[in-house]
Amino acid sequence: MADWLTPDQWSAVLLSLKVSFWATVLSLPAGVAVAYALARHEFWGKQALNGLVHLPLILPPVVTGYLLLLTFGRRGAIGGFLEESFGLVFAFRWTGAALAAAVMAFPLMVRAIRLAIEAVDPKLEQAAATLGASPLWIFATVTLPLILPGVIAGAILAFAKAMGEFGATITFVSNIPGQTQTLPSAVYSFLQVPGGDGQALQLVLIAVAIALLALFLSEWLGRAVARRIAGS
Amino acid sequence: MADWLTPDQWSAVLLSLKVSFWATVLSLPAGVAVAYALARHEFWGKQALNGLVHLPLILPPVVTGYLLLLTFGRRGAIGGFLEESFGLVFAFRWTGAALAAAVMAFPLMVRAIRLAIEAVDPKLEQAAATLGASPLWIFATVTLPLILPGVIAGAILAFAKAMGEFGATITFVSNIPGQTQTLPSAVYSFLQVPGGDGQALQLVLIAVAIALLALFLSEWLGRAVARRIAGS
Amino acid sequence: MSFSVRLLHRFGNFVLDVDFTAPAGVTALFGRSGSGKTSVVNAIAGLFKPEAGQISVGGRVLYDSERGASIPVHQRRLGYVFQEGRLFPHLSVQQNLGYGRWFAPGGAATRAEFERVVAMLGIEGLLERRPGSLSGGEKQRVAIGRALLASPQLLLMDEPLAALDEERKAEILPYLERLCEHSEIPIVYVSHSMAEVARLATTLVLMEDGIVTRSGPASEVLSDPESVPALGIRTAGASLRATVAAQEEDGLTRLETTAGPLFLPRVEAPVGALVSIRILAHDVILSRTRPEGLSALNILATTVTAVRLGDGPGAIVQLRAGEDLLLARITRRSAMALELTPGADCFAILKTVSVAQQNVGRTG
Amino acid sequence: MSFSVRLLHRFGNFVLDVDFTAPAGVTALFGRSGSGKTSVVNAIAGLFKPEAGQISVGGRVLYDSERGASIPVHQRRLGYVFQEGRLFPHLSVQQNLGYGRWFAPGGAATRAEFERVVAMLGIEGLLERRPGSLSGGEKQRVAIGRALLASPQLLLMDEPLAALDEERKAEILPYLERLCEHSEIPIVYVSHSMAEVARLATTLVLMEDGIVTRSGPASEVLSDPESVPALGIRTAGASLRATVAAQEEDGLTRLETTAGPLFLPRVEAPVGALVSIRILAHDVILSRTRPEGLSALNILATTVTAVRLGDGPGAIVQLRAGEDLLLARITRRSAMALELTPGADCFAILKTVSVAQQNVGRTG
Amino acid sequence: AAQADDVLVFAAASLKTALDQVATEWGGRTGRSVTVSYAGSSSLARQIEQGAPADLFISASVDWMDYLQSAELIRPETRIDLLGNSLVLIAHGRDAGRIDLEAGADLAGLLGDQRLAMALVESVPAGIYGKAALTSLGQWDAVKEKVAQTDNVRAALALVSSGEAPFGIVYASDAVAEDTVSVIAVFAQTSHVPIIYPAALTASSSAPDALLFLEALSGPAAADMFRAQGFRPLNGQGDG
Ligand SMILES: Nc1ncnc2c1ncn2[C@@H]1O[C@H](COP(=O)(O)OP(=O)(O)OP(=O)(O)O)[C@@H](O)[C@H]1O
Ligand SMILES: Nc1ncnc2c1ncn2[C@@H]1O[C@H](COP(=O)(O)OP(=O)(O)OP(=O)(O)O)[C@@H](O)[C@H]1O
Ligand SMILES: [Mg+2]
Ligand SMILES: [Mg+2]
Repeated sequence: MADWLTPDQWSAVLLSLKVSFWATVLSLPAGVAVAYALARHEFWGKQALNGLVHLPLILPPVVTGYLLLLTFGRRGAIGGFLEESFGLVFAFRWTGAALAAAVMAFPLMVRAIRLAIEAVDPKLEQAAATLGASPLWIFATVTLPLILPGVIAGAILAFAKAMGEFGATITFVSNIPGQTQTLPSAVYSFLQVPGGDGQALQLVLIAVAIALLALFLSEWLGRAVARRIAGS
Repeated sequence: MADWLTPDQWSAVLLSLKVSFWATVLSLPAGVAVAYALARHEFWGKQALNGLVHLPLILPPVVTGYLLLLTFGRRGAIGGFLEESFGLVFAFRWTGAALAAAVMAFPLMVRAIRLAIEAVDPKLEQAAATLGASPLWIFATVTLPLILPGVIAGAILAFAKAMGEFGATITFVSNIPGQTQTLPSAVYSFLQVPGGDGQALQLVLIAVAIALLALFLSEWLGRAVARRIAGS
Repeated sequence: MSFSVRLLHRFGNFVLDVDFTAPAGVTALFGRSGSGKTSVVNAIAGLFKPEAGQISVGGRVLYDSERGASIPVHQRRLGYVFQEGRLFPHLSVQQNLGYGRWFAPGGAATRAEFERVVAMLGIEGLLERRPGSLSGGEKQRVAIGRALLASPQLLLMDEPLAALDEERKAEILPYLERLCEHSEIPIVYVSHSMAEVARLATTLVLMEDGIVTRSGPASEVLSDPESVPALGIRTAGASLRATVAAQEEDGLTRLETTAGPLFLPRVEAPVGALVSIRILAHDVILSRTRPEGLSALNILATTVTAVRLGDGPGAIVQLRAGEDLLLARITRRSAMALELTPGADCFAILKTVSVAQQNVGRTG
Repeated sequence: MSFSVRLLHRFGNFVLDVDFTAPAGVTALFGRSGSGKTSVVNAIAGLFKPEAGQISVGGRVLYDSERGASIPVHQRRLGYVFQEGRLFPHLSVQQNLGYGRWFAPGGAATRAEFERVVAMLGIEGLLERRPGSLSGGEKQRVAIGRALLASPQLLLMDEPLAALDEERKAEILPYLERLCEHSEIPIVYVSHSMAEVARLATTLVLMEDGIVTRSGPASEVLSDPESVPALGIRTAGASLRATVAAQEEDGLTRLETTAGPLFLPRVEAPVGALVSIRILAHDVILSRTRPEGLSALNILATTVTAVRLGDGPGAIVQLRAGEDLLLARITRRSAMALELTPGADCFAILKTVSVAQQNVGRTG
Repeated sequence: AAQADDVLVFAAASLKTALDQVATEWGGRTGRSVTVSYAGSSSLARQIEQGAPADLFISASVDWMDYLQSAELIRPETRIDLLGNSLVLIAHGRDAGRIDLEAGADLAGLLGDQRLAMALVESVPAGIYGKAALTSLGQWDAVKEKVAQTDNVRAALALVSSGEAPFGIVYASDAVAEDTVSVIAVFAQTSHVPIIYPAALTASSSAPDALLFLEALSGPAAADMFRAQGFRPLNGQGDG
């Protein structure tokens, strides 16, 4: 592989994988929590939360990236706080790319998980409660296993989206080869110069291959889980 | 409203609404069909179809737009055929913007609907079959009503995505005011020049307001349908 | 319309190996929990395709694994009352009831039929409701109505009355019975209640562990002392055929059997009608001499034809009562004391009230 | 531990208005389909919060609408057998059975208990399976096991045996009975089977259309001729208390009642044990003179205490048999012919085999 | 809104403010109307390649115009170098002082561990010019590890104006209207290949007014408007 990719391209591939992986994994708990809250609870500000979650889907990516820059940049309210308190820096780091990817993918993840939660029969959760399980336990032992196919679907959707995310990422953390240059950024670069199509195509194919692999894996996993539940 | 928006901005808002509406409405039947096929059938090429559906999510939007340009453009294989046979032109028309939006939103729509279909108990469909309903009737009278909340969720997700779609659209049909300049394209134009931020912000707020309105409408609709099903 | 089922299928380590034929009428499947009854019904419905087998109803082949023939479920014209309801949650009770009607070619249930079924099931007040908020028994009643109103060519009922109270059962059973009489359609009926089975069944199929242990005309299987263990001693009994002779003033009905007159609480049938009366073995008392001054009004002269001593303290005595057979379940001690051996004459004492309404069925 | 339930709630045009108290033991809810039984059980479980009401068990207030108090469901320490299974589809049978164990503070069921319950329910072969492929009755048995093994402080059983065959019921009932005897925990039991109710219940609550029409000690309610219409005539009957006197060689058990000896098929209880025997009204034959030479072994000398003539051809006669009461259901015609009026002496004839195993329960 | 015989201009997005003014003015004067589609030069060039109905193409990069020309998609005889631009080094804040790059000011040192915001240095014109300029000044090797590249100049400007990056390299035209940044150095025109916005009629152009508008673009009125936005009108020297 390394033969027909330049080191920069190669590192873009690896970085994209890293960014997408962490973006997915770290946002998954939040995604499940938000989906659960939206599916099963009524609370003050619910619709506001719902709107906020969907915002990255609605806004042009550039705008999302810009808003991220304003809030999570070094001078941003949250970014500054995080840097001072935890030494956590997003600006111009791969962590920022992961944050941008996670934010962009979040609505997709939440939607998928939420639909799965809404499909769980509350009667089963009630049955667990009568047997002594507290709400948290019920979630862990009944709801979560039952929504697993939905969670997997949501996670893979998010991963795929993260692999393709470009606008918000480059706006927020720019394109620093080896640090924040993800696959789509590299593709974009190639497309900007006449004759770069070939190399762009190469990278696109790699991105597609990776995402499809993840997709098929998730299909397979989802079906395995569903079969386990169906009980044959 | 017309007061504080220039005619071009105003027409971008209307165009975006039109494009998103038709993109959603026209792709919905296909979305339901594909979701049903993926959820309930095993067929040759299923995984290929699944991959194809997800492609727009995985690819950087610019690449999707470019691919659309290559296939549905006037010189493209399909575009040329459609123009000759049906006089249907996508390139540089609002129809093309709708196509781009539909393609980009399709994976989200299909995922949502598919999850809903997978949550329908096949035993109910069996019951309908024993009562004499053919597969098509079963779908229309049992499956479809039961997945309606999922279909609504999928449609609105697609609509929101269509309202925010930018990369593929501008690459495929350019950014011609009054014809293909959607809200996000207009936002992009303003962001490219000094001093355009204010106007961009204005447009972004309009986009957000419209998408949130649709979102809340769908929440409300989805809940009304779910309540009807729960039977209280 | 006759009926034949042959199937072989393996689920894990459970093997379903079933073969029976039945004439027109009600075929009852009887067997313990997990013996494969629902699987047989599902195979008939087409919801489960056995590895090997053939199913035909009235000459119409529904399924034939060898010829690869399988009529699609929706073309089998069924009314299936599932063991677990399966009402459509998004439709009102009324719409659930009417669902099959859309697809019934020509012979859709009429308005009057609809109202009769609804009244019989006592679900008039539920029509606008959705299944979600119905009680267990209400759901089951709606499911019965839905199947009945689909104008089926084949009725499959998997424990349709299990969740219902005795009174409700007593209201629904006569309806089912009339249905069995008047309609030509075959009915497959699964139940754990021998009373229901004995009352409705033309043919009885006993199942155990996936295998048919006995099948044949219900009256034969039921009055055979050898099938008592399979049926359960509490439910053993035989049927007497009788003609309605008179409706008496105090609410009793006088019937004539070939062994003599019989008084039962009001039998809703016109004078002259033929009925079949199921008499449980444990409801029969035997005496070598004709007893006097008992509250029991029915005393039939009979002859012992067979005695089967069980493992426990009981014995089953088969008696000839006129042209029919009766079963009596008594203690071994009494059998000894009364010297009941084949050929012995004795009197069978039946309490009038022992024959429940649900054990009287019309025939012919 | 005593038990009190008071609740008022409106569902559409159905009003649930229930008020009863019960001492320790089994409280049976009996009533027609849709009378509100499941709703009461759900309220006790905390799955449904009535608009107004108070529920307390052994002094512990589970719910009080006035004080706004409601113990969360998972802290009520329940074992609830739902009317519709509700097994966890993603867990194996074994894991379903063990689910409550994770949460039982301290007193989790032991390995031996687990095995005993599994054997009693006949589900040893199913432990590795998932609920999806179980038969209806198998599901219900697993659900019973799951509730029993949760070490509950309060057991709620909503028609637990409805989908089971008679033999399986006969295996499970004695277990439930022992449970009722040995445990201090209150049990709320919903059933359409009077045999089950009569055998298990300490307290009987009769419901109709959301309202409690009668409640009180089971023996009292059951032997009251006035409650016969509510119970259904087929299920009316009373209980005799008896002491096991001897286990005889031919498999019969001799019992002593205050009205004389009684022979029953083997009662599994040691000599000297106190048992209660439910005798169905329609299983009793009356005679003014002591009959001779009958296959029926049990003849008790009794005195008529009350006669209730129904609307139909039947009559219910209440009899004093020693210190207990008996009910007999005979025809009005016989009641006239035998001149049965309060104070009259007569003999009650019971068939030994008429008393099913399930109608013999141990007491004290 | 656009009509079928309107002049449809495909123009690099950075021209929007000035070009909109020119088009409005020309339209008002002549009663004809011009519609402009703004996007990245690469997108526009590819669209023209795929048969876009554009009459006039104004590119931000000579390369894409050359590309179309070699594919015979523009009319070479109408090609002109419409505008020039200059490249500036900007710093965050209103009144940052000036530095002299020619005299060897150490940009890398000024950056410390912070970033220099530029457009993509291999592919976006502003980035390519910037890299060339820094290379010719001998500073590229020192700063190249510190460059944060964006997909367009405006994003680089945003990084500086928000303070995420202390310095950035953008076009003079971009720095004009932004008051949160200040120009601290102007790169000599000789330090990079000339920054040129070429314009030409497309081969498929059918609108009769297109040529008139192209002429107007190089007229004096337009020149003033372009100049006001920081561009350098080049008086239309075609390079054939
Ligand atoms: N939301 C509702 N609207 C109207 N009626 C309701 C609603 N929920 C429950 N009911 C009615 O309340 C009554 C009591 O229901 P419940 O489930 O308690 O009955 P049940 O005694 O358990 O009956 P079964 O023996 O059939 O299970 C039923 O008639 C039911 O239709
Ligand atoms: N996939 C499977 N693997 C193993 N055993 C299975 C499978 N599916 C069904 N069975 C077994 O087949 C047997 C027959 O099931 P069926 O539902 O036909 O029983 P049934 O006679 O209807 O019982 P019930 O009276 O309890 O409803 C059961 O023991 C069940 O456990
Ligand atoms: Mg079954
Ligand atoms: Mg109930």
